[in-house]
Amino acid sequence: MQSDLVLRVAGESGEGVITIGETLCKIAAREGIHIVTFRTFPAEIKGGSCMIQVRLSERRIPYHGEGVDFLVCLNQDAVDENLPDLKEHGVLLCEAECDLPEKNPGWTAYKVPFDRIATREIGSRISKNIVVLGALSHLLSLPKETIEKFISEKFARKGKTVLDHNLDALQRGFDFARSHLAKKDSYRLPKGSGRKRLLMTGNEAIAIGATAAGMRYFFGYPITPASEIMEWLAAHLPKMGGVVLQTEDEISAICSVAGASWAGGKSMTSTSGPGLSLMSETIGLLSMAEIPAVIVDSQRGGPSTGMPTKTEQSDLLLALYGSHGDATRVVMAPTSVSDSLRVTALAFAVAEKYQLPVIMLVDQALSARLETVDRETVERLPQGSRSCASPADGAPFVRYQLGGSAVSPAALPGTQGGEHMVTGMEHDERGNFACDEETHTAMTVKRFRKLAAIESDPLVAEFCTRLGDENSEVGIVTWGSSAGPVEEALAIAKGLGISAQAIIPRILNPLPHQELKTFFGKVKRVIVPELNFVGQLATLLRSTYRIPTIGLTKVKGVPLAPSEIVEKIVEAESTLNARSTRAYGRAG
Amino acid sequence: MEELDKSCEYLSGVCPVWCPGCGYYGILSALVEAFADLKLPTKELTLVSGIGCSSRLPYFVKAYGFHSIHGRGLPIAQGVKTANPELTVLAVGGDGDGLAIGGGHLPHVARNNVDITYLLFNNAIYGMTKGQFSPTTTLYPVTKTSPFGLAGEAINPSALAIVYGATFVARGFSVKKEHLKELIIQGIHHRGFSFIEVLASCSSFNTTDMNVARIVKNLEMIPEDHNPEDAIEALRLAADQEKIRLGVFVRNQRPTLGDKFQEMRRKAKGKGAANMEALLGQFA
Amino acid sequence: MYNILFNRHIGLNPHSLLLPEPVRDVGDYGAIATTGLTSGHQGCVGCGMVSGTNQVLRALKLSGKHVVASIGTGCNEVITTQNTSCWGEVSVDHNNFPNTAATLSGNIAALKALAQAGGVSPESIVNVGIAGDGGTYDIGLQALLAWIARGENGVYVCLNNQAYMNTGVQGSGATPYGTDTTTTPFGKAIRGNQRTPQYLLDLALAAGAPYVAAACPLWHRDLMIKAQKAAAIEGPCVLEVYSVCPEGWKSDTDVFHEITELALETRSWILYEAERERDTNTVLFTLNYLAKKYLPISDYLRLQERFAGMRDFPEMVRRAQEIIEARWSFWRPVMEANGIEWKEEARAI
Amino acid sequence: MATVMAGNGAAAWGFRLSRVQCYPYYPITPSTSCSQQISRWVYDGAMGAVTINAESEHSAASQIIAAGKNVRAGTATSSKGLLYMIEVLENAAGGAIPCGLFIGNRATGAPINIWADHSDAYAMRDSGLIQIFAADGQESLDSIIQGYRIAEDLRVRMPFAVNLRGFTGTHAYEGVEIPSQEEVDRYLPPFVPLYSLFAPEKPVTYGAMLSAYPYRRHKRNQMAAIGNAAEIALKAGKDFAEKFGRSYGHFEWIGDRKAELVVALLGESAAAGEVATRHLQGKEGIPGVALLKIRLFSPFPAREIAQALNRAGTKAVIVFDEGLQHGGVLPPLAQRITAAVHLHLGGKGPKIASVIGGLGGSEVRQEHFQLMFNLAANIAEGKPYRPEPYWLDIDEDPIFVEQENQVSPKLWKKWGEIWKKQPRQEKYCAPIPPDTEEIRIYSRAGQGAITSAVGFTGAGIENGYRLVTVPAFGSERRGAIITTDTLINFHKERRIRSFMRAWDVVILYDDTILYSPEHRVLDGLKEGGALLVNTSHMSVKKIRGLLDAGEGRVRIFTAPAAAVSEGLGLKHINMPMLGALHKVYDKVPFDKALGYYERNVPRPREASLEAIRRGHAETTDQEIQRTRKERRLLVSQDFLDWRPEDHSQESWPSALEEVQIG
Repeated sequence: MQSDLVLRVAGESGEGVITIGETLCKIAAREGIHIVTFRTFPAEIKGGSCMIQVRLSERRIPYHGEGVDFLVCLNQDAVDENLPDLKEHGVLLCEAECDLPEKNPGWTAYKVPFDRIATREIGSRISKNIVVLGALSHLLSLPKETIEKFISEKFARKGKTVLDHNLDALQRGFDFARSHLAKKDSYRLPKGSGRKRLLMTGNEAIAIGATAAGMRYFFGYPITPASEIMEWLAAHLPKMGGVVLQTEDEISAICSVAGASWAGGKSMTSTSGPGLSLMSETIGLLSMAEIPAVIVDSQRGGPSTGMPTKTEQSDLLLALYGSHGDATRVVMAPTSVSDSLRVTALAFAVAEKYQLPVIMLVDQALSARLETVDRETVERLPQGSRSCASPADGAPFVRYQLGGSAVSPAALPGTQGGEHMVTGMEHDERGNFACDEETHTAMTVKRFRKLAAIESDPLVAEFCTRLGDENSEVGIVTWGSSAGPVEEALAIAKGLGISAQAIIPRILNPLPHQELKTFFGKVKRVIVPELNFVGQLATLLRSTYRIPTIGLTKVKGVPLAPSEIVEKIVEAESTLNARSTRAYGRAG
Repeated sequence: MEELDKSCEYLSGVCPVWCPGCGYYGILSALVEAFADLKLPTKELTLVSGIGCSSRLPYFVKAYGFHSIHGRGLPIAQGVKTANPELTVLAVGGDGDGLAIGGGHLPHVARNNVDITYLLFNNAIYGMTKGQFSPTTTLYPVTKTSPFGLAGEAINPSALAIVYGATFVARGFSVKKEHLKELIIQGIHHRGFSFIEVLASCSSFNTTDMNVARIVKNLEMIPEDHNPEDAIEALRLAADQEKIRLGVFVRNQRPTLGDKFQEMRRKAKGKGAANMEALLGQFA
Repeated sequence: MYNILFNRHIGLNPHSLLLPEPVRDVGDYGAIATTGLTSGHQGCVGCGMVSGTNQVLRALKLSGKHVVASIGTGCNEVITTQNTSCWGEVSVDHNNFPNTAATLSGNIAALKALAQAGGVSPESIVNVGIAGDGGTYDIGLQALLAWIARGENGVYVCLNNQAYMNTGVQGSGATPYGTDTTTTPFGKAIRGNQRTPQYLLDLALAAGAPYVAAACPLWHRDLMIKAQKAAAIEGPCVLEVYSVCPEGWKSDTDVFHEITELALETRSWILYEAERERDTNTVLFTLNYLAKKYLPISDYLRLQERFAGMRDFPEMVRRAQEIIEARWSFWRPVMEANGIEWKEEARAI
Repeated sequence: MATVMAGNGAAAWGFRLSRVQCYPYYPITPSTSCSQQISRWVYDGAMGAVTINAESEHSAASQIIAAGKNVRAGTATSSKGLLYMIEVLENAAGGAIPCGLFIGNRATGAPINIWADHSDAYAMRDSGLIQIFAADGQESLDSIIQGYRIAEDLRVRMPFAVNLRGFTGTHAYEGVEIPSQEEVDRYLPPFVPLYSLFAPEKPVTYGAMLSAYPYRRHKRNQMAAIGNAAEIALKAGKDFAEKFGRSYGHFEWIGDRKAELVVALLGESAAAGEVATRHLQGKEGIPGVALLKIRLFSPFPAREIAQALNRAGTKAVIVFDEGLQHGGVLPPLAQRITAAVHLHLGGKGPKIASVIGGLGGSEVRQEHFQLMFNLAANIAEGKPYRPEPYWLDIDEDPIFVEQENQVSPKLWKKWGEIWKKQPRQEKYCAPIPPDTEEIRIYSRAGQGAITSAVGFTGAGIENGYRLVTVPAFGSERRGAIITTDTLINFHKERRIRSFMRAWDVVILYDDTILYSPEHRVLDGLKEGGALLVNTSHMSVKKIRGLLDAGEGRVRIFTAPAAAVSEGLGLKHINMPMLGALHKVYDKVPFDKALGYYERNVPRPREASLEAIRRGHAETTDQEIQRTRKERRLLVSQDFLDWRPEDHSQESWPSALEEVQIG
């Protein structure tokens, strides 16, 4: 019985393709099975093809699988688009009328007249996906009661008739498969650990992480693919006494965050590339006025409107250097859904403790990815609080104390005797405008010493992981969601007898310089796989450490595939014994 | 003289940088005297401003001041009030800051009815950048950036605010300090978004549009019998071409943004316990 | 004597018993496009007398008549006619020190003569006599009272800076009690000016003036109304203008506003006017400004070093307060008519 | 021991020492400060008189006449004030009331003018008062005391007036010997009222009306009484000389005993005459010259003067009048001298010509006297001269004319002949070499320049030198540019009170005066003289450039007086400038002067003394470095130099190799 199963459901958007996938995930998660999903969206508002690929496994898996074991297609287009991804001896369950190509390299095909059953026997065409579910429950021997309970939970609100239709559809699907389809394939659900896991998307994880970190003031503006964060918070933050306000534009959103945060509230906003561009001036203000704030950027195909429903990692340079002048900010990038939850909490901890804006980069794939998350992830989240001063009465409050630690204690509006100015202009220690050379230099030093302090703060220590064989000479540096395929690629490479290792920093500004330098001390080759055209992380690494890098860039709007990375590893490994083309003259 | 007026306790001691003869001095003293009359504790006083001559005001007032970026005073003030409703929040901006770059925020902060007081200093010129025309410049066509006359029609800020549904709209004049002080007091008392347009002369760059003598000549108070609830009548008064009307155009009550948030929290309470466990339940 | 009536209304009063319709109230900004003195006068920085003259001249010009000023020697004359003239379109006749009113009377007579000869219409000219407190209370009083007694039609303006300033701050008839001047110094044996100031307007009323008024440049609307009334009312009208003098009062040059306000609040200067109905021999008194804060005289003494000595002698301050209270008690009926609780005596020292 | 005070101050001492019991006053420039001084004494209880704050001079005069019947009374006035008194002064002379007047002479009439000339004294000639002209403060003090002695003499009982020229006399600060009260009491017996009003037992009526018979006899007695005053004045003067060492007569003959050329005049202008006379005396080709300084004007000592001129063998007398004759033949003094000479010497007296000058504060300078002696010489040589008065300093009508086109044809037609015959003889007009050291201060009214100049004068006098300080006044109060001049005469015996206008030191209290077009500050500055400027931002080089004063000709000094005063919380800058003056001009030793300053410096004393010392220390002729306000460095330098670590350096080991990947 193999340890993991890659199942893909494809069809017309609106036919319930996603519901089939989510139901499978729900069932598996309750069994304690690890799940990673990947889904695509059509660009149009309604209609267009879409698919959801679910990988179920006994152990934690980083990637949603390259080939498909079990393909379910609801119409002909789905069959044509997805059949090439089916492994040789994979299984195809499809609509009866679909005609399959003659050449059949070993697929097991099951045909079920879903349409006919749904429309004529049940009289409710939209219950077609439940019929498919019924068939699958038979083929994969899924526990039918769990499915029924789940359907009744999901459709209870829709009224009795709809619920009955769906239960009837489930039963008919199951009966047809049991009577007509003889189980020829060996695919079964992997064995779960029995410990219930949480199942959530990246966006939901971010929302939960923020709420857990004490965020109570969310201001945002709808933008694909980040809107779900605001939607989830709008439904749940008021319960925690928080506030969600959809503003007229991203500028208003980030400014409201600035105001709320200055007034003492933990606040955040979430947006995508275009929104982050609009927010850059205010990020400069937050940096100058030393006001904490968290900005989540779910990256999508760019530039400009680009590909709203496709994934990309091309906002890094904007996040690092957006806003004019030497504006300090922290840039973080979680790698998985559970990682997103923890990094969001870290973002708040760092922002509050060091009083500056933190930009967290996720991407469409990660935002939309359903993944199982252990319950413990929510406990022991990194904590950080803003240092507040109680001003000595009488003396005017000194907000930007120089000299001591990089962070100067703030006085929240409402504090007795703490009246002071906060401004976007260069300012003296009391916050009044002062544009002489010494003050500007001193204040810029104060702001940048914060980054140095963050780098050596134990709080962020755990957020830079090493993968693969420690002594390998081929190294990979990557960030964000590309960490999944890299981890998978290392496993495959190991399988092929090629040793490689990887380092994945969650914090990209300030970079974990010590860990990276020790890493570069060991490896002879550095591959930097990322989903953008110019190799933005590679550019950052080269300019920061003046090191040669091997770029692996992809702008197809879908995540990296492990095979692409393995190929690059093999290539790099082959050059290991070749003489270095340039006398690099770096001392040992 | 024991009744040394308390207003100077609200001055921060930073010397105003405005040009001699600037109308904003009158506004600053009216504002500070209003605070004194209202006996507001300085620790709860918050002033948010954008960029421009008007936006230097918070430096001169002993309070929590936020001198932000161009046109963004209103959304920031909205954030401050949301995060700490006890604060008395005032937003301060000029005609450029409030109607040009910041024009997009005014309708939404107004319709949200955020409980803040917004002072728009209208001197019909960009003073800080030394004499470019602004959205309210009319009688001074030739400026540094309009050598051959103005491109667009001028905006009437008060009329705009009425149309945007602000629940308190008034217009004052920097020279009539007592009257302006009353308006500011009413604005701060008003529960909801108070919009106060203050006409002021720019002694350096535009003495034609907001020329004190010209304004004094065709100045008229809003008649006592004007019903502040009647927005249409208010609009007619605000947009009056010959006479410049001073006083309160609109004053009506409707729930503030804070009230709406409380309402949301009350409704949300009904939807499950307010703890992490409950929230995670839906993902199990 | 005349029987006294009080006007219930306190405040600006463009109306008058003796005039068919009210005079023009120039409004808050006195926005009338005409100048009083032209530039180039040699007054000291912060001189209150020059602004008084300016407002009187601008108010008189409102009548549209040609202003003929008979001025007496003094600071006002010396600083505006030093080898030149700063009087603009106003015709000026400076004759001598003691005879301002006499010169005025002479010019009025000349006008009457010319009118009879048909040369000039009397309505087109307004005759105004301007002199300092020395030139009015002391050396020129005899000429003034005689001019009033003769009932000639004109305006007499006394710019009262309470001492002989041009000759170096010597005490005059209008010098307040206890003031340190060079001829009534605050010595060890005799402390400052022992005289209590006489009251010019009472003398003018007694001499038969149809209209008398006290004004100060700070309340320019009130002053300009009174100047116009004095010109419009037939007969000899007397207007006394409070003139701050930083040099003589040894005060800062930029506290013109505060000193006048304190003068009004401590009631050491009272803005009022009085009109005399000729045939019924009654005089209607109108109070133009009621002190809001009712401050003790010690506040008024603070900003002026001429009272420096007096401040450390409580009994002198109390005496000064008594002088003011005695003078203020005259207005008791007006206070009671307006329902204002009559305070026996302000919070003294 | 002489103490420094102004003419008015000396007159006030005259009244005080004379134990005046009733002193009504009315303020008028320039005599006011005499009344101010007396009020100060009375209000401080240092003088037993009763003062009356009169409302006009007419009343003041009426009050001294009334009080004069019972007590010694006096007052001070000037110009129009005196004219306003004349209406009632007759009652003093007519009523035999010996009250006293001190007159600060000033122009009268229109146009109004506050500066000095004798027109007010001349206007009072027929009011029946004894008139004495004093030349300086000392003479005023002494003359007032003698005045009362003369006036109260039973053979006189007439009112008297002591005249002193305004500003150059009343406001000139110089050393004045103040006799003790006992000495004066011995000289001047207490006042004895002849017919007191307050003697109930002998009721008396003053001011009765007299018809013609008693009236003309009374007037004759009155004239006799004033006539007696001449002889009694001589006796009083001699008696005064014995008691106080200063002798006074009807007049003073200054110059050669045998003087062919004589200039006669009244009062303070004689100081300039004295210098000119001494300069011309004994010059080769110049006969005897003398200055006739007349002191007793009325009763006019006609006979003595005539005899004196006769004894001296004078051929020509030029009479200098500082007043006009308004339609008369000659101005008053010229008229009286002409009458005296004609009546007492008949035809063989000297020829007399009249010159008018010094009107309305016009300067009376030494070269004017040289012109007059030159005119006298021409007349003495028999050349024709005008039967009308000549005018000083009138360009259109000068005393000597070289070419015809200098004057209008009309005037040439009238006086051409005389002008042709009147040569300007160079030996009379050669410039007089300076004999004293002079300091001029340009300041703004209200800056306290006079106080510091008077302080310097006092210190000089205490150290045995003879100094005179004369401030120049305008009518406006604050801000106008005024000058204060100080003269230092190192000759112990010779009395010099006239300014050569050749400055050793010029002081600017305000550096903006450098830019004033009318005030060319370098004019009159002696070769090698010093210019001292109060400035904190102008360097010596800049000032030199501004005034394009070449190297060496002028020594330039700057003093940061404003900074010094501000540091010490003083309102004025005059104290530091006083210290600065001592640094620039060391003839009056600084340490000795400090002794005087300790006792006489204005309040606050310590701050003022410290200001003088600092002013003295910080005055420099070097370049002043402009100290930039050094800014408080917020943090340490290495805090400012901190930068984020630059990992691109090769300091860390890396195994990476550059390879080309396909």
